[in-house]
Amino acid sequence: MSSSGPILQASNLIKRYGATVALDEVSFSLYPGEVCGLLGENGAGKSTLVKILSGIVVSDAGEMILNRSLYQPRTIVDAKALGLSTAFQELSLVPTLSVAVNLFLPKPKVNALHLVSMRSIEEEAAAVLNEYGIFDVSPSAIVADLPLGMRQRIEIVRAMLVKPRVLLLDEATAALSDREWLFGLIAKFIAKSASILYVTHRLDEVRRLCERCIILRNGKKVFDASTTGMTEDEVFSQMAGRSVVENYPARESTIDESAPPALAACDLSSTQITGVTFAIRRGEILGVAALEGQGQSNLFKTLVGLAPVKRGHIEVDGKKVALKSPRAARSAGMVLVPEERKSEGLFKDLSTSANVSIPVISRATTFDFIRKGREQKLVEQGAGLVDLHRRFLRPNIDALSGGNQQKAILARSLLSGPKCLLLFDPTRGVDVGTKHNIYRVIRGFAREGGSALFYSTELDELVHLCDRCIVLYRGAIVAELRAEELAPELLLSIAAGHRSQADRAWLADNSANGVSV
Amino acid sequence: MSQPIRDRGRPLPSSAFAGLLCLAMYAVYFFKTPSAFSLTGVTDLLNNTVVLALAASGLTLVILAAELDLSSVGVIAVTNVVVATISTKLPAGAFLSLLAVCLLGCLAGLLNGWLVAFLGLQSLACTLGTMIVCEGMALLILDAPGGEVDAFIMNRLTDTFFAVIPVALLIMGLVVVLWLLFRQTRIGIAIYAIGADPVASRLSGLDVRWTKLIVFTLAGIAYALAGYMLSAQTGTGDPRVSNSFLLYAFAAVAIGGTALGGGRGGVVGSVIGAALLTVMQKLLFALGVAEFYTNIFNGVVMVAAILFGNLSAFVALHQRVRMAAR
Amino acid sequence: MRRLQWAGILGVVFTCVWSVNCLYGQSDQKYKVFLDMSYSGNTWQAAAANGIKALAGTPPYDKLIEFKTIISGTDVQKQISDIQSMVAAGAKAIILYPLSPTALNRAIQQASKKGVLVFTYDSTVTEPLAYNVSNITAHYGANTAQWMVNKLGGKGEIIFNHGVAGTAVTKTYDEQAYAIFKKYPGIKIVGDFYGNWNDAISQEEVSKILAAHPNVDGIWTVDGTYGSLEAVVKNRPDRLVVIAGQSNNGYRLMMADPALQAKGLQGVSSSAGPAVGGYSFKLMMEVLLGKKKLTSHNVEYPLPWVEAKDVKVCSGDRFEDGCNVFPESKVPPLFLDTALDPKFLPELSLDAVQSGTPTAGAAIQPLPDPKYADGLPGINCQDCKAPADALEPNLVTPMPVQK
Amino acid sequence: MEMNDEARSTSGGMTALKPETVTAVLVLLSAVVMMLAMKLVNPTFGSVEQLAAILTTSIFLVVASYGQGLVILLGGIDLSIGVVMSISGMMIAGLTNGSNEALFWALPITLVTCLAVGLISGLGVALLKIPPFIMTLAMGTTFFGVALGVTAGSSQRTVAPMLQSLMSARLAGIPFPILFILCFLIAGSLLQSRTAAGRKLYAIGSSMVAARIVGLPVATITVAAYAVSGLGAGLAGILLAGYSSSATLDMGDPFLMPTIAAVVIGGACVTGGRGIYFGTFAGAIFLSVLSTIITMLSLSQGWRNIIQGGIIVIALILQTKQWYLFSMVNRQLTRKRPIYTGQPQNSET
Repeated sequence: MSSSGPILQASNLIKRYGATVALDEVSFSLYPGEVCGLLGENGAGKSTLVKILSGIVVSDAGEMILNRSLYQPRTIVDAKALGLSTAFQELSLVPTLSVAVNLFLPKPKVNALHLVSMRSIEEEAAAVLNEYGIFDVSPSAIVADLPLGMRQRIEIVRAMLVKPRVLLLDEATAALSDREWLFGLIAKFIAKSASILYVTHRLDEVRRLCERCIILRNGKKVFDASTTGMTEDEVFSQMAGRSVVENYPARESTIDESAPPALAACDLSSTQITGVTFAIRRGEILGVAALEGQGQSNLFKTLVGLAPVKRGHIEVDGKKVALKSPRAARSAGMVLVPEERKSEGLFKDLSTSANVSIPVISRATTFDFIRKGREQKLVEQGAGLVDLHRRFLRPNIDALSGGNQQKAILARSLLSGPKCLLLFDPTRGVDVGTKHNIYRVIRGFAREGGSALFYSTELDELVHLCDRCIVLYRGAIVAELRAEELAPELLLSIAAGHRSQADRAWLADNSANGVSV
Repeated sequence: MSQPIRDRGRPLPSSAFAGLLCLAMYAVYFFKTPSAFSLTGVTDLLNNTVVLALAASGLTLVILAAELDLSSVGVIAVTNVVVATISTKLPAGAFLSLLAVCLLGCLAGLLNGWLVAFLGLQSLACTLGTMIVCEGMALLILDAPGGEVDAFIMNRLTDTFFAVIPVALLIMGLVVVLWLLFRQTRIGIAIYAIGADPVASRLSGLDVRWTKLIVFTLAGIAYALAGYMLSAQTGTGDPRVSNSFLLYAFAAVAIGGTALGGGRGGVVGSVIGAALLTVMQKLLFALGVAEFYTNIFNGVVMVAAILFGNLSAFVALHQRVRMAAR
Repeated sequence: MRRLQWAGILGVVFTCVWSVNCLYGQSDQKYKVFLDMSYSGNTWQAAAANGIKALAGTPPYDKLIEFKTIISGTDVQKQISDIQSMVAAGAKAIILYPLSPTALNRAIQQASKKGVLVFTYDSTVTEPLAYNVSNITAHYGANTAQWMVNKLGGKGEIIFNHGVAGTAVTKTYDEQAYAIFKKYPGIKIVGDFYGNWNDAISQEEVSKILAAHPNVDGIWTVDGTYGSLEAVVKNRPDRLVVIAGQSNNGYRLMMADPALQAKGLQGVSSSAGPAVGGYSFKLMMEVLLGKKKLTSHNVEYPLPWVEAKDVKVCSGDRFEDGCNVFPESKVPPLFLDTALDPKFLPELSLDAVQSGTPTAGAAIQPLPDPKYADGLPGINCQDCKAPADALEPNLVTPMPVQK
Repeated sequence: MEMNDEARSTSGGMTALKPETVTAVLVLLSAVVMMLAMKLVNPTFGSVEQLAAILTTSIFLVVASYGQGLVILLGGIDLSIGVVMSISGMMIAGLTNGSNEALFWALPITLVTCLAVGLISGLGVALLKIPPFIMTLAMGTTFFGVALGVTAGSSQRTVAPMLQSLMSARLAGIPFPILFILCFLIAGSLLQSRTAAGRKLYAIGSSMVAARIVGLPVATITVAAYAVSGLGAGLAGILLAGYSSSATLDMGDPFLMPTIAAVVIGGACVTGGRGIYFGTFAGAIFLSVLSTIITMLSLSQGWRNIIQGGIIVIALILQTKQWYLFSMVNRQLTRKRPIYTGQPQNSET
C-alpha cells in the first residue's frame, strides 16, 4: 500500500492555547487502505489534532497535504468537501431532529422548490441505514429518544456517508457495545483504499484493527510504528511516560451474606424494563451487561427515582422503599454516576471543588454560610478517595480532562457516603491510567462494605471487576452469571440475545476451554 | 430557559390546544355578542389580531433559534411613524412605504443579528438596546402622534377581499403558508437545529452565525410588517408603542407552544396565540367582567393556556417514549 | 391526559356560557353608556374615572343609564378594539380618554355612523364627529411660564420638567412654555427631563439636577409637581423655588405655608384637573338627553388657576365657599384637588372621587352653557388654523423684556 | 476540549479572579469614564453632591435587581418586579398612613405580601413548569388587577415620616441610602456567593439535570429564588415610597426593564449559572450614571433614547471583548468557543 504515496500528510503541526502548547510539531502521514491508531492519555493532544484535521480549529503552524494538494480546512464543511470526515466523540447529532435529517445535515436533498421532503429523505435514510447494517431504528425517530450507542452508530454512518478519502473515528466505540458492527464497516471502508485515523483508549481494538499506531504524549508524537509484538504495558508506558504495571484489582470475597441485600429490585417494571429482579449484597459489585438500548439506562434511572416505577418495588437493606426522586434515592443511600457526563454530571460553571462538595456542602456550613476551610477539607478528603490531584480543584471543572472530571464525579458520589453506587459506564472516554484508578476506587468501596451496580460497554471490565453479572436483553434479565463463569464472548452472545439462560452451562464450558463462540 | 429533565415534547399538541381554546373563545364571544358575528365584526377582530400575529411570528423565529428579541416594539414604532410621514408624500406611497418599511426592519434585524451572532452579545440585553434606539428614532421622526397614512393602506388592508374574506385573514394565512414552506427549507431546519443544540449543529456543519443573522433579519422584517399593519389600522403615526405589546408578543409565542428555550415550536402556534390573546380581550369585555378583574383574568388565562399546553406536550412525550420502547 | 385536555376545553366553554347567562339578566331600556379610560394605575386617570363613575351613579342618571368602565391601558390598538366592542355591545354614548389624537378617528366614525355619541376628556381627537372637552387649548404652557417669568423678575435658572415624550399635550405645552422662556434672555434652562407625569421620577431627576446646579430658581412642570418640589425641600430646605404645575393637595398646602414662602417658595397650581372628566360626562349626558345642543365639537374646560394667596383650607369634605384644599390629615398629599369642581360638579364629594361611589343625597345639577375652544391643528381638528395668539398667555400679563 | 491539565490548573475557577468580577469592575470603570467625559463637557458635573445624588437614586434599582439577578441565575426571569414594587409602596403608605407606630407591623405585612407574590410565581415555575416569562408576567398583571380593585387606583396617604427621614438622613455626613446600598451589597453578595443555598442556586442554574441527579432540592431553591425576588422588589418599593413620601400604583413600572438590563450588563448569563451580585450592582450604578448624564445633556427624548440604547450596546461589546481577552489570559479559549459550550462569548475565531 505504501507504494502509492500517503493520502494525508501532516508536518510540524503546532497549536497553542495561550501559553499552553497543545500540539507540538506533530508530523505523520496516512496511507491508503490503512487504519492508523491514535493513542494517548487524556490531554495528550489527541482531540486537538482531531479538531485541526476536521477543520474546527486552525493550527498555528505546520501544513497538511490531502490527495497531493494543500489541505487547509476552515470549517467542517470544507474538510468534508476535501475528503476528510469525522465521527466525533461528543456526538454531533442534533437531539431534537430525526435520524434522517441528522444523517444528511447540513445539506439534506431539496426538491425543485428548494424544500426538503421528509418522506424522500427518510426513504433515502432507510436505504442508507440498511446499507450500513442498522436495522433497529426508524429514520423518523427523534435522536434524543435513542440510546447513546445507537446515536454513536448514526454518527459513524453520517461520517462515512460522504465517502471520504480519510475518516477520523474519535472514540467511536466509547458507547458502542456491539463493536463487531463497526469493525465490519471499517473493513469494507478501507477496502476502497481509503484510510482511517482511529482515536481510541482501547488497546485491544488497536491490536485488532491497526497495522500502525501513533502515540501522543503532552502534545508530542512519541511513537509511530506497528504495535504488533508490543505488550500492553509497553504501550501504556509509551502513553503515560511511566510504566503502568497495575491491572484490574484482585477480587476479594468481601460480600456480607448475613446482612439483607443493600439494594434489591423485585419484579421491577418501568418504561423499557420489565420484571427485573436482582439483589446486591453488601460489599458486592454486580455487573450489568447489555447491548445498547436494552433498557439498562432506564433501569438505572428507575433505581434513583428519575423514572417512575410501573410495577414491582425496590428494597434497600431489605426494607421496601419508594424512590420518588434522586433526592429520596440519595437519602436512601443510592448514588448515580450518570451516563452523559457533560450534561448530567457536571456543573460546568462551577469549580471542581464546588462540583465535588455540592451534595454535602451543608456539612461545611454554619448558619448555612460555607466555611471555606471545612469545605476544603471535605473536598480534599473526597479527592483523596479517587486520588484526584489537588491542583485540579480550583479551576472550573469543564477545564479539566474527561478522566479528571470523572474522578471528580466519583469523589462527589463517594463523599455523601452511599450504601450503593450505581455506575453507568463510568470509564467511558477515560484514559487507561484513570480507568485503573476507577477500578481500584470501586473495589475499595466494596471492600469497605459498600455495594455497586456497574454497567459498562467494555465487557472486559465486567468480567474482571464484577462479583456477579446480570445480562439485560430487551429490558429483561436473560442471564445471571457468577464471577467464575464470566467471559467476554459469553456475555456478548447472551447480551446479543443469541443464547438463553438454558445453554449457559454449555457456553461456560466452551468459553472455559477457550472455544470462541 | 431551564428545561425539566426529559421535557422533549413535540409542539403540536400544545398549539393545537391553544387553537381549540381559541375557537371555544371565539364561539362564546360570537354567541354572547351576535352583532359581532358579521363580516365587519370578524374583520375588526382580525385587524386587531394581525399586528400581534405578525410581530409574534417574527419573534418565534428568533426564539426557535434559542435567542430573545425585545426590539419588536422599537421597530414597530419606527416603521409606524415612517409610514405616517412618507406614505402620503410619495407617489405610490403605499408600495414605496412598504418597501421602505421592509428595508428598515431588515436593517434593524441585521444589526441585531450582527451583534448577537458575530459579536456574541447576549440577545436579551443588546436587543433591549436596539429597542431603545429605535424608539428614539421614532421620536425624532415624529415628536407627537400625527402624520397621515395613505388611504389605500388604511382602507384596503383593513377591509375585506372582494367582500368575502378579510384581508387581515389573508395576510395571516399567507404568513402561515410561508412558514410551513420555510420550515421545510434547509434554513428552516437549521433554525430548529441551532436552537436545540448549537454545539452539535456546528459540528454537523451548520453555520450557526449566518443562520442567526438570517433569523434576526427575517424577524426584523416581520416586525416592520406588523408596524405597517398597525399604521393601516390606526391611520396615523404614534412614536410610542406600549411595552405591554412586547409582553403580549412573548405571551403569544409561549401560548403557541414554542419553547422559550428554543428548538421546539413554530409560527402557526404563535399566530394562534395572538388570536387567542386578542379574542380574550373581546371575550372578557363581552362577559362584562369588571374592569380591574380583566387584568386578573388575563393573567389566569395565560397561565391556564400554558399549563394545558405543557400537559399535552407531556402526553406527547410519553406516547413517543412508548413508541420508541418497542 | 387527552381526556383531561378535553375536560379543560369543555370546562372553559361551560364557564363562559354560564357566565353569559348570568349576565344576560338585565336588558331593560336603559341607555348603555361606556367609559373608556386609559392606564388605570395612574392617580390622575383614577380620579377622573372615579368622578365619572360617581356621577353616573347619581340620580337621575342612575335610573337612566347602564354604565360600564373599560380600561384600554396605553395600547391604542386595544382602545380601537374596545370602542368597536362597545359599539357592538349597543353603546348609546362613549366617553373616553383618547390615547392618540388621530388613531381613533376611524373607530369613532364607525361609532357615530351607528349613532353613538362620543365625547373625549382632557386629551383630544381630530375627528369632528367626536366632542372634545379639555383645556389643552387654554394656554397652560404660556400662562404658567409667563407667571414664573414674572415671579423670577425675568431672570434665573430653571428646570424644565416635560411630561411624557411623544404626546400631543406635552408637545403643545412645551412649545408654549419654551416660546415664553426664550423671550427673556435672563432665563436659563439648566436642566430638562421627561418626568412622565410621575412624581417619583420627577423627584429623582430634580434632585440629580439640583446637585449639579445648586442655585436653581424655578421649576416648570405639568405634573410630578409635588415630587419636584419634594426634591427641592429635601435637598435644599433653606432655599426653595418658583414652581408651576399640578394641584396635588400636598403641593397646594406647601404653596400656602408661610414658613416655606419665607424660604422663597412661590407656586401656582393650574394643570388640567381630573374634574374635566366629570364635566365632559355631564355635558355628554345633557347632549344625550337632548337638554343641550353643542355648536362646536371643541369645548374648553376652564384652566384651574390657584396661587398661594387663593389657597383656602376646607373644613368639610367638599369645596364650599371658595375653599380649594383639604387639611393634610384628610387626603393623601398626591390627591388632586382639581378632581373636585364646586362650580360645574357640585355633585361630587371627596369620597366620590376617591372611591367612585356617588355622594349620598346629591342630584345632578344642570351645566351652564359651555365655552367653545379654538382649534389647534392636529390636536383637536384636522385642517383648521391655530389662533394667532396660540403661544401667548391669556391669564397673565407679561412683564416687559428688559434688554 | 482535552488539554493539558497543567495548563488548565491556572485558570481562575471560583476564585478572586472570576471573569464575572473582572466584568463588574470593567462596568464600574466605564461608568467612571462616562462621568469623566461628561465632566469635560460640563465642569459643574460630577460634584460630590451629585455623586451622592446618583447613588441615592440608584438604590431602588440596586435593591430591586438583586432578586432579578438570582432568578436569571436560574435561567429564569421576573417580569412582576415593577408591579410588586408599586404594590409594596402602596401598602406601606396605606398601612402606615403617616404614623411611625404603624411601621412595626406594616413593614412585615408588606414584605410578606411581596414575598408571597414571588412565592406563587416560583411555585408556578418550579412545580407547574410554566415558563418563567409567562408565569411572572401573569402574576404581574393579576396582582396589578387586585391592587387596582382594592385601591381604585387612587394614591395613598403619606408614608411614615420615619421612613421618609431615613431616605434623606445622613450618618456621619454620608447619606443613609448610600450606607444602605453598601450593606445591601455586602449582605447580598455573601448570601449569593457564600451560602450553601447560593451554591445550590448556581449549581441548578448551571445544569438542572445534574442538580436533580445530585439530589439538590431544585424545586425548593427555585421557589426560594422567586420569593426572594418578590421580597427584594418589595423592599425597593418601600424605599421608593419612603423617598417620594407617597405612593401611586404606577411608580414601580419604570424599574422593570432596568433591573434586567442591570443584571445582564453586570455580566450574568441569561441562560443561567453565571453572574455575581457585584456585577448586577455595577450594572445598576452604570445605568443610573448613564441616565443622569443623559439628563444633563438636555436633548430631545429621541436623542436621549438613541444615546442610552447605543451606550448599553457598546458596554456589552466591551464586555464581550474583555471576556475574549480574559479567556486568552486564562488559556481557556477552546472551552469558550461557541461550538463547545454554546456560549456567545468571543465566537470570533
